[in-house]
Amino acid sequence: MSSPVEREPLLRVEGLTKAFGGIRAVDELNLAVAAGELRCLIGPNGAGKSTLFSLLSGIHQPDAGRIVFKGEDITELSPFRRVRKGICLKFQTTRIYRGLMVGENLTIARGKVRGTNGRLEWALGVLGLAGETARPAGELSHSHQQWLEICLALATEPELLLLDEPTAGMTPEETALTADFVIKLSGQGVTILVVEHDMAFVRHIARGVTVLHYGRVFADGTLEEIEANHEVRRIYLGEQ
Amino acid sequence: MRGPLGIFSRVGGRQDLGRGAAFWVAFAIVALGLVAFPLFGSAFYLSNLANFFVYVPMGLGLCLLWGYGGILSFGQASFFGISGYVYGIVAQNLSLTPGASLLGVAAAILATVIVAALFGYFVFYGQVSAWIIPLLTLVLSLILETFMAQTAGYQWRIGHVLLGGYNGMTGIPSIQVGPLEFGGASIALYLLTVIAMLLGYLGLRLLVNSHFGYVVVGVRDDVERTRMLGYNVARMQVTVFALAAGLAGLSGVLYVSWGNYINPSSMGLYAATLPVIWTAVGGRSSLIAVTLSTVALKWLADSLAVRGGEYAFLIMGALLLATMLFFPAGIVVSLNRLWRRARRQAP
Amino acid sequence: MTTDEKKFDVCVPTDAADASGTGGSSAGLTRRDLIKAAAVTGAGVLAAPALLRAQAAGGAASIKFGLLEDRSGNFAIFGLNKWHGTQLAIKEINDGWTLDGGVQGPGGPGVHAKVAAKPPTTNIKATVDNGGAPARDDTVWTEPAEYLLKSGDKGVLGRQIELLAPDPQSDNTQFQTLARRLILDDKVDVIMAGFASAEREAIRPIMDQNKMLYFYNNQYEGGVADKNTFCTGAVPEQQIVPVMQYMIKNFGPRIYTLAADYNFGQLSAAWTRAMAPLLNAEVIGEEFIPLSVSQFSSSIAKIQEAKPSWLMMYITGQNHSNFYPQANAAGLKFPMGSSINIAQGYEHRRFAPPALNRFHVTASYMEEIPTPRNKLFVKRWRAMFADEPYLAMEGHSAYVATHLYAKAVRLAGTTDKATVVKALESGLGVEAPAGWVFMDPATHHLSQYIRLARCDEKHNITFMTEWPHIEPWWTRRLGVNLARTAEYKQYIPDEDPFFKMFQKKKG
Amino acid sequence: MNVPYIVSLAYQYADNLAFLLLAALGLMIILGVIDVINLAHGELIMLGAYTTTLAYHRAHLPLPACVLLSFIGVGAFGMLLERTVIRRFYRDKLGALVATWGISLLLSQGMLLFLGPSLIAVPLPEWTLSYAGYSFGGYRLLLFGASILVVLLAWWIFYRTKFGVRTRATMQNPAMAQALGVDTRRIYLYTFAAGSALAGLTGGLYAPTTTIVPLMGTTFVDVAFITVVVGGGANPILGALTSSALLASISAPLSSAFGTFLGRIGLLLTALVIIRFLPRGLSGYFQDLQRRRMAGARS
Repeated sequence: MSSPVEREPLLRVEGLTKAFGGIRAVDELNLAVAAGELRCLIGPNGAGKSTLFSLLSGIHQPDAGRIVFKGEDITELSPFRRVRKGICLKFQTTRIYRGLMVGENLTIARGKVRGTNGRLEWALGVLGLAGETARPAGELSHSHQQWLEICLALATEPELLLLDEPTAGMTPEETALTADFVIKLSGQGVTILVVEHDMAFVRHIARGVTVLHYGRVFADGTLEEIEANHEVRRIYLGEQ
Repeated sequence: MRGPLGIFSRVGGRQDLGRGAAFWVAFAIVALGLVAFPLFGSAFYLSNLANFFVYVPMGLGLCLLWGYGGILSFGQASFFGISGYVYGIVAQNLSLTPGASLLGVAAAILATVIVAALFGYFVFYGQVSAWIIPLLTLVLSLILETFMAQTAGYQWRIGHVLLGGYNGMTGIPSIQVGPLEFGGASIALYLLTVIAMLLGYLGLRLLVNSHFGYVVVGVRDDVERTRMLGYNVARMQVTVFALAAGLAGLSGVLYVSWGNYINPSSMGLYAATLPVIWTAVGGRSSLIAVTLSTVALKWLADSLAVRGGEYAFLIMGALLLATMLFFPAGIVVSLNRLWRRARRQAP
Repeated sequence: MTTDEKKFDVCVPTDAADASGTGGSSAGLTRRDLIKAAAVTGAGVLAAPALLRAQAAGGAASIKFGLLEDRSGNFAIFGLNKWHGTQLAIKEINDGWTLDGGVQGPGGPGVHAKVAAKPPTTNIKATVDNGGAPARDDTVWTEPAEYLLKSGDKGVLGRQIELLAPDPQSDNTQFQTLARRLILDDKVDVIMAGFASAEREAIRPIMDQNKMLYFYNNQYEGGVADKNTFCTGAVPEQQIVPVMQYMIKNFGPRIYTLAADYNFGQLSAAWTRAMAPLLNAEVIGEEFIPLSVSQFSSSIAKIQEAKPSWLMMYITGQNHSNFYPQANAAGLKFPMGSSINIAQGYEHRRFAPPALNRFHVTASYMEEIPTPRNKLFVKRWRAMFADEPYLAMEGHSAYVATHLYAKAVRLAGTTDKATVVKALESGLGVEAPAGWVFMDPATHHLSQYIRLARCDEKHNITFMTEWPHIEPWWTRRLGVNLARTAEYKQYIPDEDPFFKMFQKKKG
Repeated sequence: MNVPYIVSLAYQYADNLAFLLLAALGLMIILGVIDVINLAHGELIMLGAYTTTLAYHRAHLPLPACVLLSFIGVGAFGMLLERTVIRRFYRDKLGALVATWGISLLLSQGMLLFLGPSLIAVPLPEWTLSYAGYSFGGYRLLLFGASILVVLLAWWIFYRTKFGVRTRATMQNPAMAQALGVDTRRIYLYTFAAGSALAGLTGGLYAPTTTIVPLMGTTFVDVAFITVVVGGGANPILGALTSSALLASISAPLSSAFGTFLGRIGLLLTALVIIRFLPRGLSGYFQDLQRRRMAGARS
């Protein structure tokens, strides 16, 4: 019985469907993500990327389909239980506790986990937040707020990290720094799904890419394959 | 490890006004003054002050719930009333048993917490929007007041204690520990209310500066974010709701020990809004501000009653509206901010 | 036995102006100021006690008179009236006037009572059957128009009465706080307080803890047996039995009770249920209405279905009075009897006719009582409080209680509470504007002069029948004798085995 | 069960429905559009009743003119409130709740000081209809008619006028509506005025049936709150209509069979149950249902 378990991907999504106001934002979507993968999700506006994330993290309940994580069906699980299972989300619009200090933000995020979290310390150092613990989070620069939110997510020690537009509003330098950080994080064994519009970021990461269109997986492959795909260029890249 | 992620869980932590030596010296002086007051205060002033202090735990509970937890509730008076009635039923039925009144206190607060947890379960696990909770807690007050008001007559009795309907429950014994009776105008009750107030304040201050307290604040600031950090937000809210109710229950027990009487109007519409006024006017984000405003506003209502009572409600309403318009954070909190700004600019 | 008043000459003032004029120029000024102050609501509140206090400061140490009546909040409409009644009585006492009356001894009214009728308590059924002879616009005996006598005393025992009247705002906790303030801080000699029974019950423990002399001046559900408490309002045996007897005789035996769902309504309904079989009648329907309800279409439909001979009304409060216009508009034309409405809340003045057509109430006082002495009383009241909308039953009770207290202090020769209680228990009576009343030593309740008023379609009041002397017999029947045995409780009908027989509840 | 009894029950149902609908509609429109709970709504109803009563007795106007005056007068007062107070609390619903509670205390106690504890009521028009031993108040049937008329009017404004389109756009997405040139502040101002005017109308219409006292507002708002909680703010008109229809169908037979007290308790318990299973109220539920149906139809 051991081999099928090993072949089981970390995350498997089957026939996932969710409609909002008459529009099927996610439409019978199938997806599998292997442990340790770093994958970018791209697609035009309204392709269902953020909805997929909200379904994976449990903010919304799907109308149909199921979500399997580490071999366990988590479709009915409430959001906080999914976090405890190891799925954590960084929201599209930055959501940190602006009124609290950076350190206090982290205190909340660390939960009942006591003792050192080496990865978090490392991340804080890399992202330039280590010296900022006594500053109100709302006073940080926009990109630092984005990074703080990633750190909050990391504090929960996730196995699968969902990053929704982590570089929105960043300068090219900051985008590059974020991309490097994400690659290093992936190198430490965290499975990461990134929704991103910024193709510079996607190229920098240069890993597997999944294209969503009208709530379905439209194409799947390496960056080169996707960029070579005519249909994708038409619906998505062509727009730029 | 405390280095850069320093844990802020100390009483003097950031989640309240009043940090630094000057505050704590002043706090100690006031506390000592209150404890020493029976040496020179008259029985009437003791009774009167005790009456003001009785309500402080209830106010602090709402401060925790609304100011720190972001949940506005008009239900504090309901829990105050439930506790008072349960205490009355237990303590009066067992009046011949030694220690009956302590059993009554325990039963009262326990009952309050259980009812609050049940109500909280329905409301918070349903994940209703924030505005529904104040309305539903108002409805809860109305249910309880309407129900208790029609319990006149013999068929409404528990053991040999009559619920008493609209006229209320009479003959409730004061809390008694050995020979010490915590009656209306006694030094013992006065000191008990002072201790309840001080311990309530310090305990909650410790709580809001603990990890739990920060998560409560996190829930207030961003429910979704906190849930996404792996917290069972609904359970957290029920806990805070029940804790606030327990504090209101403590006030309820002290109140019946003070007045030996309770009736349905102590859970009615007006009673339900008083804690909201205290909390809003003082400053809901600060425990010390709410403590001060609860005592000050009880005192104000009392003085207004003595001279020209017609204006009492009017002044309360005007105060509430003016606070919401000009000091939305509360008067004490706003004054503190002004003072700090002035001090920063002075040198 | 010595009487306290009779040694003074009887001097009859011709009107209120003369009465205060004899008090000297300062008193006249005071009254004008009071009227002025009362006209501006609020200013009256602040100024009136201050003026009374200033006036009192001249003489010996004043008698401190604590009054807690609701001047704001839910019960303001009644509390203001009672506050005014007390103020008027205190002014009269301080100006040297008193009501006729004196000690009648523990056996009840004697020569001074001018009452021939037997107390209707020896045999309820016989009493009820005989009833009183209907007397239109008339009284049983003739009385002089003037009811005030010179007391020969400015104030009481040479001391002015100082009124301390903070406003408890219809709030029970305020009642408790202020009662403690009056007792412990102001050290008052007497407290008169409370409209709702809940307010009375809130402060009665405090009165008992401090052995404070307490007057409750309100019609209520009855049953209080408390050594320190004196009740001057009418109780069920004085109102419910007479009105039922009249209604059954004139309209028939099928009774439908509509009552407020709280102590007063439930206990009064229990009285009606228990008394109906004795009067050869039957309660065919009963409904209890929560105090917060103000829309009555379902109640009206149920009454129409039941087709009673008449309605027994124990609804109360501002929400409930909406019933009358609604029922009238729905074409409900049944006669109604009550012990409370119109005499207490003057619904006949507040609602446009004919909402209260065919309404009957037994009252210890109403502004419309057509006797010359009452007309004089109303005139004096309005001279002091020109804007008073109506002189209701409870305002009169407060007025009588204040005079009764002054008489008791004069008799006791001191304001010491235990002695004053003894004086009150000696069988003291006064001749009030409404008629003779007598403080029953055993129960600490007043015997009452009860009139049955009828409201017609133009909302004019006619007095159909009167019972000049009805004793508070119920708690005495249960063995209460406060003059002998001190008690501190309130009895409810369920504790009376007689009532237990009729204890079926609402269905 | 005979026919007259059913007719009587239907009459009571209509009466209950009208009361709930008129008490709650204004409150719900304000909640739906501005996202603010006006705890002073009961006091606005009180102001309406006072306006009608004073106009009737002092200015000797005919009753319909008095009611119209209440509608306009309280609407104007609502505008004033919006300009001075409500405007500051658009994004702070709890703050608005507390501030409007302050207003409600000011209004009721101010009225007590200003005009005393009670006014003489307007005489209730004596139109009586009789049927098989029951008699029905004609004025109450008129109230029912008025409530239906008000709902139809509100519906027409909401769905058939330019103002309604803009209002609905503002409800859905204020920022977007603003970007499209809708003056959302003006929409909020007019909506609050309209909600207040409805309160004034309710007060005016019920003035002949109630005691005119400063604290009368509370007898309207307790049921209004329940209606609002059950109805939800997603679609005020549908919410008010369905919620009062449901609640009247619970309170009318319960009151008729077991008395008014159980009728009231039934209302309160219904609210608790509804809220547990439909947190966004009936109108939120219908909205979801509609969306799901549209989604189903499209695929």
